[in-house]
Amino acid sequence: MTSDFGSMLFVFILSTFIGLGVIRRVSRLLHTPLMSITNAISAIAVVGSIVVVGADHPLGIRILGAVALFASMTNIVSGFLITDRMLKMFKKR
Amino acid sequence: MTSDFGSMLFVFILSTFIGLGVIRRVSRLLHTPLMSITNAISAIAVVGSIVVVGADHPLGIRILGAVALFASMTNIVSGFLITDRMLKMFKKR
Amino acid sequence: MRIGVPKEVAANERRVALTPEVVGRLKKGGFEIVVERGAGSAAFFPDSAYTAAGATLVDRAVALGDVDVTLQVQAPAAADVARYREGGAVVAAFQPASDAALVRQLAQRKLTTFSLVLLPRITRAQGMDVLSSQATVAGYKAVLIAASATGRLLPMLVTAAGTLPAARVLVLGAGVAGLQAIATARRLGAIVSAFDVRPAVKEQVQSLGAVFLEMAIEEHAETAGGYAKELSADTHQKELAFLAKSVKDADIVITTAAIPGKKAPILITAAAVDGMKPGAVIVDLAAETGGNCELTQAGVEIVRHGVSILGPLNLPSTLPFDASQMYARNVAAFLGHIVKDGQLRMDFTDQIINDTCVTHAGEVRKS
Amino acid sequence: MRIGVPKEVAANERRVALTPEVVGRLKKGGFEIVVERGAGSAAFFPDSAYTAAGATLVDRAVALGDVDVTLQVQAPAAADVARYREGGAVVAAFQPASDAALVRQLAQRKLTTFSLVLLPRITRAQGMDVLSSQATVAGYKAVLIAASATGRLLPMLVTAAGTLPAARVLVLGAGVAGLQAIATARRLGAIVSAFDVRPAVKEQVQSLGAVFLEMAIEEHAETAGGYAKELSADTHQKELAFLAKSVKDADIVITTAAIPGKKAPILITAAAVDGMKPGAVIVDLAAETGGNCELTQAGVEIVRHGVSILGPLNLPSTLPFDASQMYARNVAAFLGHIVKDGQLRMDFTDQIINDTCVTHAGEVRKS
Amino acid sequence: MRAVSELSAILATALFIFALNWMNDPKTARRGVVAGIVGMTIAVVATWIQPEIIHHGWILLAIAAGFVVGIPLSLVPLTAVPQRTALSHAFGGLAAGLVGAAEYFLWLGEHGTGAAVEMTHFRMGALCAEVILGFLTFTGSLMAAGKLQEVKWIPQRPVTYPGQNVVNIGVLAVAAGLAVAMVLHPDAPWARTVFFVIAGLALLFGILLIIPIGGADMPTVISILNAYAGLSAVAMGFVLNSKLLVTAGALDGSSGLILSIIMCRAMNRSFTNVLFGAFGKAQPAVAAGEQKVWKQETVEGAAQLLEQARTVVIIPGYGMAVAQAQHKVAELYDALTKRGVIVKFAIHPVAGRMPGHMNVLLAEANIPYTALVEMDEINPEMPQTDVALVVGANDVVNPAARYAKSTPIYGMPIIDADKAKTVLAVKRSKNPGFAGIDNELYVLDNTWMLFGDAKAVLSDLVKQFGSGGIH
Amino acid sequence: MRAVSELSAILATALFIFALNWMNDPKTARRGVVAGIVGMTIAVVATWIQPEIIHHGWILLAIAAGFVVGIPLSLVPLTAVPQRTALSHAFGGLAAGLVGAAEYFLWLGEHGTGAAVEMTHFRMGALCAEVILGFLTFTGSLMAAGKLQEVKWIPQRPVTYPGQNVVNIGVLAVAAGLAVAMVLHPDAPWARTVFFVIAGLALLFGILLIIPIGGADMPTVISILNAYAGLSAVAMGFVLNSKLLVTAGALDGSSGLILSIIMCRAMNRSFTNVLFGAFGKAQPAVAAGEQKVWKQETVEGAAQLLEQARTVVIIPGYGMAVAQAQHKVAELYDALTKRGVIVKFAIHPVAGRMPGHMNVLLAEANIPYTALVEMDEINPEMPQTDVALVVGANDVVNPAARYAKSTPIYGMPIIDADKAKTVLAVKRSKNPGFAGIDNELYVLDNTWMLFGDAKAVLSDLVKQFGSGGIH
Ligand SMILES: NC(=O)c1ccc[n+]([C@@H]2O[C@H](COP(=O)([O-])OP(=O)(O)OC[C@H]3O[C@@H](n4cnc5c(N)ncnc54)[C@H](OP(=O)(O)O)[C@@H]3O)[C@@H](O)[C@H]2O)c1
Ligand SMILES: NC(=O)c1ccc[n+]([C@@H]2O[C@H](COP(=O)([O-])OP(=O)(O)OC[C@H]3O[C@@H](n4cnc5c(N)ncnc54)[C@H](OP(=O)(O)O)[C@@H]3O)[C@@H](O)[C@H]2O)c1
Ligand SMILES: NC(=O)c1ccc[n+]([C@@H]2O[C@H](COP(=O)([O-])OP(=O)(O)OC[C@H]3O[C@@H](n4cnc5c(N)ncnc54)[C@H](O)[C@@H]3O)[C@@H](O)[C@H]2O)c1
Ligand SMILES: NC(=O)c1ccc[n+]([C@@H]2O[C@H](COP(=O)([O-])OP(=O)(O)OC[C@H]3O[C@@H](n4cnc5c(N)ncnc54)[C@H](O)[C@@H]3O)[C@@H](O)[C@H]2O)c1
Repeated sequence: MTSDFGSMLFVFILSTFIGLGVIRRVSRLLHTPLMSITNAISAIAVVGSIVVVGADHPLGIRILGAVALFASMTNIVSGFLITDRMLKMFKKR
Repeated sequence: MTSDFGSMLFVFILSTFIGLGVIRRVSRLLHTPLMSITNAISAIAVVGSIVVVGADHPLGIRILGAVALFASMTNIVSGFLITDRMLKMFKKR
Repeated sequence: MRIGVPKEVAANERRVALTPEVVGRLKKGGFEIVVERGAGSAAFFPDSAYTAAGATLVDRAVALGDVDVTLQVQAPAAADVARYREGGAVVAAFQPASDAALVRQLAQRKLTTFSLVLLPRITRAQGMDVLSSQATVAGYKAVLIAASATGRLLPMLVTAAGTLPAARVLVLGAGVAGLQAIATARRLGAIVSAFDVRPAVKEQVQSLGAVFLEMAIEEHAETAGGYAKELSADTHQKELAFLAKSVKDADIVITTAAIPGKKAPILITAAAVDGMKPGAVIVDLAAETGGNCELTQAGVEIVRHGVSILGPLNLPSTLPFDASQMYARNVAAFLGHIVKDGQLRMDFTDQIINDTCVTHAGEVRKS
Repeated sequence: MRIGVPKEVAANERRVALTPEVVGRLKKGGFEIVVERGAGSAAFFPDSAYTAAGATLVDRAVALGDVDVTLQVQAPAAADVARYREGGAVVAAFQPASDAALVRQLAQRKLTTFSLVLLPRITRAQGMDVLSSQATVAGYKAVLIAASATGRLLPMLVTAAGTLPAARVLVLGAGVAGLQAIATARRLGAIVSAFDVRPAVKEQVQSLGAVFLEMAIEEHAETAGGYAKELSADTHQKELAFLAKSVKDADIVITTAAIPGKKAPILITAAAVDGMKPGAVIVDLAAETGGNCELTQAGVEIVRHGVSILGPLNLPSTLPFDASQMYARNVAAFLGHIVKDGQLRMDFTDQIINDTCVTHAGEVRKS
Repeated sequence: MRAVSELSAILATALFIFALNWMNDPKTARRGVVAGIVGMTIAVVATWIQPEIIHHGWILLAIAAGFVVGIPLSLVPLTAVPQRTALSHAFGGLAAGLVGAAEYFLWLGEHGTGAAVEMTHFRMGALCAEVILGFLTFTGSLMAAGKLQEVKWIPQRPVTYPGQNVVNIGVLAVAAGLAVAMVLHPDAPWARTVFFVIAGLALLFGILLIIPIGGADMPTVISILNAYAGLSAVAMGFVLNSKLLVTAGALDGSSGLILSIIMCRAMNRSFTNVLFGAFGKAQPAVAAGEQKVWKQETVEGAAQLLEQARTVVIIPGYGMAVAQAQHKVAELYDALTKRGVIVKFAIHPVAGRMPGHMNVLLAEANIPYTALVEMDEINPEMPQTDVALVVGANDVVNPAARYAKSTPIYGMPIIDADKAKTVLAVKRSKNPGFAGIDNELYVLDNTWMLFGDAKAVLSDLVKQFGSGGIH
Repeated sequence: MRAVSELSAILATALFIFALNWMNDPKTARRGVVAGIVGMTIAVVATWIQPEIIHHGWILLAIAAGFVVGIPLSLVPLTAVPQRTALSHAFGGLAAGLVGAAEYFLWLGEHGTGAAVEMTHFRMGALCAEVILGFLTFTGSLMAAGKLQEVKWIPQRPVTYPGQNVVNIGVLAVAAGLAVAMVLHPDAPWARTVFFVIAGLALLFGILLIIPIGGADMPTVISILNAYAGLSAVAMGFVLNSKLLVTAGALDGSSGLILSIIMCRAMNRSFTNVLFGAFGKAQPAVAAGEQKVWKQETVEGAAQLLEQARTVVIIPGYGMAVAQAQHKVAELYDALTKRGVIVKFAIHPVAGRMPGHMNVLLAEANIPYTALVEMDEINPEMPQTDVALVVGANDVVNPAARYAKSTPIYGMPIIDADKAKTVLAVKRSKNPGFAGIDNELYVLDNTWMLFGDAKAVLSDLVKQFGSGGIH
């Protein structure tokens, strides 16, 4: 377990660095779209929800999961769509 | 094991991304120093060598390890030192 | 309301008080305009242009005598006074102080005369400020004169026949004319430096990319109104000494120092001129008011071992087309200010009217 | 070797063949230099400067008669020919073609005369090219003349008295003088366009930030040497028509069109002038060679309803100081080329010597 | 199967990272979106096909519902985008919270039956973090959305009261404390209740957090909530031991954090202030929303405004001359026109200190005459102008000239900079101009100041276009 | 203990990443070095203190030896730095290779005694990769170092022979093939021998790889070897199952790779060509080393050169005028002088097409007269000039004028641009100038071309200074 916890922490740290690096370089023009796409990505919680709702768990749990799944799904869909919409509006150069 | 292999791969990918990101942004002025410092860092093989030489292994193995350790140590020392030397030579602004 | 524009009769005055373009604008403003035949020709505005703009061509008598307001550049000629309609109005640009007799005549004729040189330099009046507009022309022309008079090219040129260094231009007095001179000389590629007693000017000179010559002046040489004061005797001495040094390596000196209503201050003594390079040129814009150089003689060029000193008069008139354009717009703006629904409004509480009105209802208000 | 510098005697020639600075350089080069008293004064080079530079002041007789080479600007005056040392050498800048009689005299006197206007325009000779150096001065001065003659300011000015649009300057013929004129007019803030028959010129005009007027010219108007050819009659007609249109909205036209050794081409007909704005100005640099404008009269200003046409002569002489500087350096360079260890090297295989030598050993080589 | 999920996880992660990288550049940005979608799909599918997943109907249903709600949400007018984003943060938080709760109860349930996944302290800690972050993000984002949407029963203006900090911190502290307790005794009899309490406190804290924050700061706060959402995902990852969750969450969390910091800098607000709501002293920027004060813009911000503008009018004054900034102005002119922005110069008759002062300088800098427009011609165009850039001009753009009889400039026609949609003004200080009177233009709602020497400011501005930053 | 190493690993990794990040900026670069050192120390100590480590004497000895050799190595003259770097790559490779071998034999040894760490296919694969990469890096780097140091018995110039590619690839392929075999049957009786063969082939390949590469490409190759060294570390990491090794290795590998690519672009060489040595057709840039051809520089490279220079002389010509690049030139002048570089303009008497052509333009761009220097004054200074920047000048800097009697420009004094330490020349094409003759200046060893319209090139150049890239 510890080992696993370790690698988890490792992964966490590394991803954080990547996240920081990426943003530092982004044009201010793109901040809003960026926020909405990261927001969509953070909806990765969907994975968790699927497990909860899909596995053979007591009903209550599954309902919680379903709601969660629904919520994150909304995020994903609207998040990506709106990002794309914003980007469409950039001047073509 | 697989899980472990997985997280290893994970770590590898992530670090690669970081490596790429870091360099992309570096001023061309710093390429040479950068090369020598990454070179020094890659001498992290030292960790491996220590295990090989230090643990209770047959003599032959340990000798191999000792040579390895010596080699990487040289790297570390000269690598860092020379990097610093180069940097010292930058114009003060 | 009927406006008359006579032909200027003063010697080498080529400007005209209204240009066809402005005539057109005034017409729209409801004025009726009569112009003396040939009034604009010296400034390249043919009569045809005036008629096209809606003016009627008339004889001098009409332009002076049969109108409500006569617009002109120079003061009325003494000979003409009698030809103006009694009680009529005249707008011109002249120093009442310089010809008291004339002013009295004008008063006797019950003329309401305005002189635009008396305009207060307030923001509201900027649109009517003939001194500024004409000084702009003068400052520009002064540089052309100097450039033609000097033996050198102003810009630096690196050529197969060797390198010609840029000429050094020194501008004394950086008011409207001075600043314009600085800008023009810089345009031609000269190395320009300037001097003035008003501290505010330093920044303005630098704002044109020129160098401001620093001289420690103890006293405060600026009036509340932002004009220059006369300097105390010893500060003036200091200034003379300072400038005598400064003019030494100048190829061109353009002087525009003036103190409103006063004789122009002397900035360059004969001795200082002796110190200058042969081939150097002094263009003294203050010639009219006595000149900034001791040796200046208004209207003529004098040469003192190799240094030529010019005191040109009425420079704006030498660029009559544009000078008239600006003058006309100034006058029109002034007209718009003093005329209210078809009537002159002689409201002397109004600073502009009060300051500019020289004679009214038979009395002399300024002299 | 002994060099003589006489005072120029030609009417309104203010230049001098050597300046003190160049005298100094030649001294170092081992030459001995004698200068006629007052030779440089008209160009603001006092005698004192020459002596300081190491020259000896002498009488005209000596400067002409008692030297190996006489350096001057204008051709020897007929009256002077006899005063030159027989077999001596003279370097000047004149068109032999324009005075065959004089050239014969020079030959009879066994003088070796070089005319720098005959220099081939090859890279090696750029340092001696008086045509270029003097045309540079002319092009610059032409703009000053035009700017003074027009009724307008060249730059655009937005002022309280309205906006003065920038003046439109058209330069015809963009050789050395033309390009310099373009540059100078641009400096003063004018809107400049130019035209020339040589296609290569387009890029050069644009390289000065000016607009090149396009006219489809079928024939190839450029010689191998990069000079302009005379145009065929009908192309010339086309050009005239084209330019008649172009000059319409110009405030200033500066013409410098020339074809080496030929009469200057007519570019502006009297009719075209009629089409121009009153107040417009034409400065015709080609006046000496007949003028680019039909109405041009060399040396005088004529006004054709509002349009004034100037044909100034010898402009370089009006900026004598710098013009002399450049001329002197050109001459010195030339001297350096023709003199080898104290002797003239009359090596006619050398293009420069061959092209410039007008008379030698009693015979006329160019006329 | 295990391997599949491992690999898919790696794949998805890589795709997410590419997505973010591509977002760096408008040219590749949309590719970024695609990458994101693909990554997400892979993640979903890979999880879905795991053997233990059996209730496919449920999943389908939930996903369908997600689409039904999500699509309209993505079509809101752009003005409503902030609310939209806030709302979806709320969803994100909710999801995290719920899953956390579910996990906990699962564990409780199976706990008796030893079938439970072992619950280490670390894990329990992560779980609590997940729940707290999730729920506070949920309510917090809802509040934010509400405020932005100006829902009536939510106070728009920041609500502050004495001791607010104490209360807020208190609530958070209690929640944290309880969490610790649970971590130590995950299976204590009281644990279940405590869990609810924690959740409740988190929800409450979310509300308290937003109440004191003013409209001006909302964008920043939203991006912070974004970060929170990300962190909760990370926590979930630790709980479910899913690297994918951790990575994606971390990416979101860290980028969200930086983003908020950048935003704060841009609006020069203290990050900590925003982070902890209205803690500490009153907040300038918030005030800015209400009464008239000098608002500052960063060069980055200004560059952004300018390059997104369709028409820009540059109004030079004496300040440009003093700074000798004409060449920098010209550079800016080039940079903008190159980007297809229409740039004009509005020259006031008395701008500067001599007639034609601006002309001399702009001609020197080679600005084409055709780009210079007189006051009378430009004024009618000002209302359609996106950005008016005032470079060291003051009196000539002072609206007081229109009505303030008392002032010396009364009656002088001015350039109607104030009519432009946005005004950027460059000057060194708050000092008046030649006429010595204050200029309300600088404190209008649509005006932003760029303080500093015109030459310096403009060259910074130009650099913005040079640098890779903006394309 | 386990935890300690876990945490220390994370810590070290973080430090390494910071180190690299800080290397982005000369200001923070040295801090980066410190971070690197600390990280390394932590890593070493953390491993050292593990209980299984017992032979401390040995370690001490080896480390001491490392210092003894390392310090002198770090004091080589800067000219020798490339060799130095190559050499240390060799060491790195060696270390990796040896450890790999050790691991393998350990496993073999313990294999009988089941005490062995289980050897998965994956692991064995990694091990082989480690050994191959390690050893080829070793010999390859040695070769490179040798070539650079111009050791006599190593041919400096690229050695190529027909079928080279086949041979090289062959060797590599065989090694790879054997590796696969071993992965499938780690404990086959022949495995031990095969292992040696693989190692041998790797060593051989390293040599073959470098033989065909010319001096010009060495820097690139070195940085590729650097990447290889990193990858071998990664492989080791997989074998020893140490995340630290993997991360550090990956950082090194990836950055090394990018670095090489960037370098290739800078010298416009095909990356793949370099990567696989002389494979495929002959290589332009290599030739560049030997005979005279046009070498191109990137704007980044140029910017770098300029900003590191102490003195820069700009030589404008007709091209600057045609491009109307004077204002961009002025910007560059500002940017450089602001950075403390001494910049002068060398004006040739006949530069351009009319007397004073350059003066008109430079005056318009407000270059101070004091910065303009005449030919006769500047020429004596040229040999001490670090960079001569030729902007659209040709004939006036054509050395042919000195000796080529046949050419029209013979005898014309020129600006001795060719005497400067480095020459950067801006022009659009390889066309001659006014006089229509070729100009050898452009193909001198110390000359680098920047092809393109002067205005465009210079504004790109100026951007380099604007952008964060260079400080
Ligand atoms: N044009 C003429 O002929 C003429 C003649 C005489 C008087 N005037 C008067 O001058 C005024 C002209 O109006 P204006 O708007 O052009 O000028 P202004 O009203 O004097 O305003 C200039 C502004 O520029 C700012 N500034 C000064 N130096 C600066 C620098 N280095 N960098 C950035 N900003 C700088 C100043 O603010 P900070 O100090 O805060 O930087 C000031 O607010 C009018 O009142 C006009 O009546 C004009
Ligand atoms: N100064 C005078 O009075 C005068 C008068 C007449 C003749 N000349 C002659 O003109 C020559 C002057 O020498 P120079 O070196 O100044 O000019 P040059 O020898 O003509 O060379 C100009 C160079 O600039 C390049 N170029 C042209 N347009 C460009 C653009 N837009 N961007 C970048 N590069 C551009 C051209 O190469 P690409 O085409 O490849 O771009 C050309 O090699 C001398 O031979 C001189 O004798 C001078
Ligand atoms: N010759 C012409 O055709 C013509 C045309 C217009 C103006 N002018 C003359 O040009 C001059 C300037 O006109 P303006 O409109 O610029 O006036 P202005 O008042 O704007 O400028 C005069 C400047 O002189 C400065 N000054 C005063 N005393 C000084 C001293 N002792 N030393 C240095 N500077 C001093 C003042 O500070 C002021 O800046 C006036 O004399 C005016 O009559 C001549
Ligand atoms: N007035 C003076 O004091 C003075 C001084 C120097 C030169 N100049 C005269 O100035 C003129 C130009 O001198 P330059 O050195 O520049 O000569 P140049 O040969 O360099 O330039 C003459 C230009 O005219 C162009 N041209 C020829 N025919 C043309 C036509 N039909 N249409 C348009 N362009 C045509 C040629 O292409 C060439 O570019 C010459 O006439 C010269 O005598 C006068």
